[in-house]
Amino acid sequence: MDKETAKKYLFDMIKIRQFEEACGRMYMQGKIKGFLHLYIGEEAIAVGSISELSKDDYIITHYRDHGHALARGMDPNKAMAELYGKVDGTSRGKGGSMHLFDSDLNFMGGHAIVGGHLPIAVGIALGIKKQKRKGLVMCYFGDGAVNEGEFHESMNLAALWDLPIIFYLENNQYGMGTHVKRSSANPEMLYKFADLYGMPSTKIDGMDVITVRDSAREAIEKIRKGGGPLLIEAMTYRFRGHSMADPSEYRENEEVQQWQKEKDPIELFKDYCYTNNILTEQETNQINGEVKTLIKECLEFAENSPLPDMSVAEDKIYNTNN
Amino acid sequence: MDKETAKKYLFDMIKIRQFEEACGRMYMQGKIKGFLHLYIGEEAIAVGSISELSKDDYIITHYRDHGHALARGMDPNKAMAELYGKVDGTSRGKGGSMHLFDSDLNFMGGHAIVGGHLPIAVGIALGIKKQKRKGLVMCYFGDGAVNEGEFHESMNLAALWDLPIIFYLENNQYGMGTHVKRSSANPEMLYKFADLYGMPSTKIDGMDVITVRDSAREAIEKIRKGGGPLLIEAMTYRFRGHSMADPSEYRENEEVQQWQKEKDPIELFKDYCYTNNILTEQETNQINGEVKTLIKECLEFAENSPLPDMSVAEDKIYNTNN
Amino acid sequence: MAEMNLRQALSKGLREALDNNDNVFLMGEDIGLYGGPYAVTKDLYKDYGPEKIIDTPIAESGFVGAAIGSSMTGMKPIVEIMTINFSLLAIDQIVNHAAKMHYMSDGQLSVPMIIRTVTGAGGRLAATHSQSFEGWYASVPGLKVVAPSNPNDALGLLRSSLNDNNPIIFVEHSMLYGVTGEVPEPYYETPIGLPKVIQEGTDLTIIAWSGMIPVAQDVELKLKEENISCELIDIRTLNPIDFELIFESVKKTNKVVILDEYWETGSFGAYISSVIQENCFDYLDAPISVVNSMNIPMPYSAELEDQVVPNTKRVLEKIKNKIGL
Amino acid sequence: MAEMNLRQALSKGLREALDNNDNVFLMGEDIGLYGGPYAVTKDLYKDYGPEKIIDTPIAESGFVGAAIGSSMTGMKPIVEIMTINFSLLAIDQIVNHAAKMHYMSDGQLSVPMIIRTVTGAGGRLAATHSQSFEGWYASVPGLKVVAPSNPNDALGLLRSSLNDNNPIIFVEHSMLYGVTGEVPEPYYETPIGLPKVIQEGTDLTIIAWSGMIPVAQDVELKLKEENISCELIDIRTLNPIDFELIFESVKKTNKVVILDEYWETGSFGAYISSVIQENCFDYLDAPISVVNSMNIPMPYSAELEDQVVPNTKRVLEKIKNKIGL
Ligand SMILES: Cc1ncc(C[n+]2csc(CCOP(=O)(O)OP(=O)(O)O)c2C)c(N)n1
Ligand SMILES: Cc1ncc(C[n+]2csc(CCOP(=O)(O)OP(=O)(O)O)c2C)c(N)n1
Ligand SMILES: [Mg+2]
Ligand SMILES: [Mg+2]
Repeated sequence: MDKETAKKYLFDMIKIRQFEEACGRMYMQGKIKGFLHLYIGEEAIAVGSISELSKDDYIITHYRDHGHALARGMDPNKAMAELYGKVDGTSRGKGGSMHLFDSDLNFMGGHAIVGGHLPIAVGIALGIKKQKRKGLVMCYFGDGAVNEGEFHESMNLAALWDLPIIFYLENNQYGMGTHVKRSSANPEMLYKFADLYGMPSTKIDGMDVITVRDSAREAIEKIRKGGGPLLIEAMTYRFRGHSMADPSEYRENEEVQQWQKEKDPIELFKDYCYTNNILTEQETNQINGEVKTLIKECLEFAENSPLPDMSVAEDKIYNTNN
Repeated sequence: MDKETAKKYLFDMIKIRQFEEACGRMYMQGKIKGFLHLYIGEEAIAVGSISELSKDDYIITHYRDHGHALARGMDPNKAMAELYGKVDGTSRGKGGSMHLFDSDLNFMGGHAIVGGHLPIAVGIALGIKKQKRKGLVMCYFGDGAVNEGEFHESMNLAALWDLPIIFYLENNQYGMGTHVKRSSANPEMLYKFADLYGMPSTKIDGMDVITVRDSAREAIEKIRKGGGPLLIEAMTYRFRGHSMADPSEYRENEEVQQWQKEKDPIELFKDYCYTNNILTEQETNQINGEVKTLIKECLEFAENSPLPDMSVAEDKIYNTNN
Repeated sequence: MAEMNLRQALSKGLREALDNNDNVFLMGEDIGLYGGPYAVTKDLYKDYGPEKIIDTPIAESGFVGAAIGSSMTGMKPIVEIMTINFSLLAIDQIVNHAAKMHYMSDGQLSVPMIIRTVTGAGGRLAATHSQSFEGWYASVPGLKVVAPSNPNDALGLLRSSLNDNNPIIFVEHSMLYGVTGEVPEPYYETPIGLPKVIQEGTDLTIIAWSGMIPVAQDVELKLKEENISCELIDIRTLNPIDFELIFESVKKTNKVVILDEYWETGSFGAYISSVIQENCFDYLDAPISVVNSMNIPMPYSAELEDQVVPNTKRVLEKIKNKIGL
Repeated sequence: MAEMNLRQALSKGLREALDNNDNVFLMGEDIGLYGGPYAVTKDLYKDYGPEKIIDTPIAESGFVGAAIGSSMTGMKPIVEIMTINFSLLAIDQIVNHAAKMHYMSDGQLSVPMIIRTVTGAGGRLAATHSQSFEGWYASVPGLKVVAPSNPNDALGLLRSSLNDNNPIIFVEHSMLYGVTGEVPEPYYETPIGLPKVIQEGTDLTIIAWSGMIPVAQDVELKLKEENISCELIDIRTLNPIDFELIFESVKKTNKVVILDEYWETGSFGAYISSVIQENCFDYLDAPISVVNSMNIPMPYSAELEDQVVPNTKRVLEKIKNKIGL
């Protein structure tokens, strides 16, 4: 990996991490409200896979969406303002943390109904195919979502219609407090579900950004060459609670600590860069500092943005351009 | 196979066939209304599999339910009266063809929402298990229902909870006018879906009542010995339209005729009985005659039964026994 | 002018849409090769092919969601849910996704699509297949709901729906497909949101839509024999509704009966009653009556079904006893 | 008497149910090991074990259907749907199966079960997570819907629901879990269907339920300051409703305002208005007003959410301007 790419990857992962840490703090201060689901620990997936997408590709994801949004290039100022419920937010404060959108980036939203965005992802891919456009759909969802009927319906439709879509399963092993072993009859090989639809699939280490990138690249190439849908299962772990309200009694502290110690995607990637003489500690520290400034700025931006008024609330219920 | 059993099988299959043929005629005369889905051609499945069940076992099925109801022993008089919308019907004319029930037989209904009874079947099995009762659930559904999300949710729950249930897939190759190849990404081996839930499954010739019986027996024994859920896919064909309103333009007449000629489950079984000297033609003719009388009687019974009045319509909306 | 039935009017509209807009496609269970469960899409598969007329698996949530997604990329899907009863399997997609996408993205995304579906009773299909959920959809901000009762409106509203960039629930009543009427040759549209006075009168305002229009018309005829003059309003679309036109009528007749095929408890008709009451309070000479299906899951038996749904007899009784006409 | 909050009252009721009836079990997403998303089922998993407290996969249709099936064999499941927003994924099971099983089988089968779920806004959870669909369920024959606003009713209605052999939608409002109140020590039940006058008055009847009760109480206090005496009715259950008690109040006060957190269009509150109007027409001195959430998908921003839902200010304005008090 060349220096520039390494810097970019590290920058993006740290950006997500620090953005999320700031969110957590601001939630405690009451600046951010509602449900807040942090992506901390899972950064390698968003960064490694989204870095391989082109402008024409679409992204759609669940409520744990900050990481994907930032990796895609969403303006952190606007994202943070949205979380503050302010008028400079991506949806002028109407969407909030679970519903970030940026149509300029083909970022088709965070979606808060578990599994609900899977059929929509299939539809986006159908739209691409029908309009003979370039591009594909990258659809992120969790291990918990696999148990919803819509997972099955979506897989079948995508395969039947041979659509350009990657089902990207972020298996962090828990759906809220329920371990995948307690929710799925097939916990060790969720990716195998793809077999029955004649869909290729693979299971990877989602904590290693290079593995993530490589598997994404391979999958994307397959589709660009005219291949149909496929599924990637990336094993990962969320270092924080499900949301800020998590009572944390469903897993052992030691388990969390072990993952944090041994598998932190940022630390793993730093080690990789040091070992392979791609980056120096000084360089990584510098990146850290740059991100810090960025996050500070975005908090200020959000803080200073005005609150929306009722004219905003009443706007865009319907599309009035006919 | 002994003579008595053979007679019983043949009698039941012919009973279903003639009952259905009578339904078809009465529908044309306007005696039966609404949606009427005939089971003609698929009789071997209901008869071969239900004959293996015991009193404690439960049956639940879809709207194409006459065959299962009669094979289970539902009184044809009451069934026909129900189809006539009369007060001596199984639900006093409130359920109709798609919704036959007989709780004395643990016959838990025909259900008219495709896939909708699968979660309920799982729940019945859960009820059996929780109450440590004997018995299992036999749940019939079509190839079209496999594409509903509830199929996936139900399979997962049944496997996760290790429940005594047989998912009985009647693959007649069409969901209304849509061939399974046009609706499923995995048309040749729907039974393989079971694999992903760690569930045993098998695919059989559903036109041969002996094969049906044998596979049912094996499956039932497995569960009686403490085994968990499993799936049987029986290949079959409906000789009539999807319902009485079927325009019949989605499949070739030759296809229908070929199945009728080569795979009629009643003719196949007769041949078997003749070849193996189990029954004589005279005996099968006699059975035919007995059934004829039975069906004539049940039409008379239905005809003579009074219409329900509004006190019936207003009754049993709520269970008032608290 | 051409005489045609409602089914033909819809078919004409669908063909126009397919002919005039490359982004239009149809999707649904058995709409293609089979010919459509109610034959509205008959022959379209033959004429437009499987790319434009997509037969879907039985997976309501899946294919409705797929239609939503495709509309977000610029397509204009017309998706058929065989009946409104089965729409409950897709209602999360409709209510939580289609209705909210434009708003939650603050206008960045739009969902220009039509969901055609069949509402109502009358077919002897029993409890699970005889329901009228259009009022639920009409109450959800972000959705529009239209429910024509005749060929002219059906075509005009279908055209307006095609030109609208919002998710539209297009409700058809299975008992109305055979209703015939004149349809003008020159292109026209019927505006979404505008109720129509289909019969002028002075003594009583009857408000209805979709499958209740024939009942309303029958009631109007019966009352005319008694020299009672009814003004009959077909609201045609449930959301939006321009209530001013209704208020005008009420201020003239001072008496109102509303027909709604939904159950009595919590009906959309009751909502219309409440809006009229709140806005025309001083003009009302008698209580507004709402006639609904009885609070009963629909029984199969024809004799019972005919009594459970609002019928002429029951409406007339209510008008006599409650309104006192 | 013991002072407790609504969450504790529910927890007490659930424990009683588990202790007293071997056929009772609980089922839902994260109700067990996690402790319940709103902590109502906290510690139950520890105390009753995984056979009685079943953590389900995220598969609303599947596990609600499973609860229905088990109830048909004699079990008494209490199933939790995390919020009423997600109930849309199970609504086919609830409306087309649970509600109709007893009827379609003509009483051969019954579905004695409770579906607990959380309704309403207030949590800054935005459009998909802030809805109030209890009125939909209340309108479906075969279902009963209860929606307590205080600990006493919560426990009493839970007990009645346990003794009822029908499918019951038990609606809890997330903003009310902390509401405290007295709960009598001796066993009591609160009858399903009986509205309760929680404040007597003479000038205006305020009707509300669930999350709207605190707003109604606030309005009552504000109006008292102006010497306007309000009669406050908590209907407590949406189906059935004994309307006689409401009519009595209306005949006394001659003025009515109804608070309903659902959107304005097609609300259940509008239905209540229409029933009162039809039955108390001659007693009304002013139009019945219904105050709802605005017809807007709920915005995330706290400042906006607080204005979209019915609040004291908006209710008072309506009372002044429409009712003229
Ligand atoms: C249909 C639906 N059911 C339940 C919820 C509540 N809920 C939100 S997130 C979540 C867990 C999802 O787990 P998973 O898919 O593994 O994603 P993760 O949070 O682990 O990233 C649940 C149950 C919901 N939002 N939507
Ligand atoms: C949820 C739902 N969608 C659609 C329908 C309409 N419908 C009734 S039967 C049927 C086909 C089902 O096919 P299959 O499961 O293969 O059973 P078969 O009729 O072949 O026995 C359809 C689409 C329905 N009843 N319910
Ligand atoms: Mg997870
Ligand atoms: Mg089939």
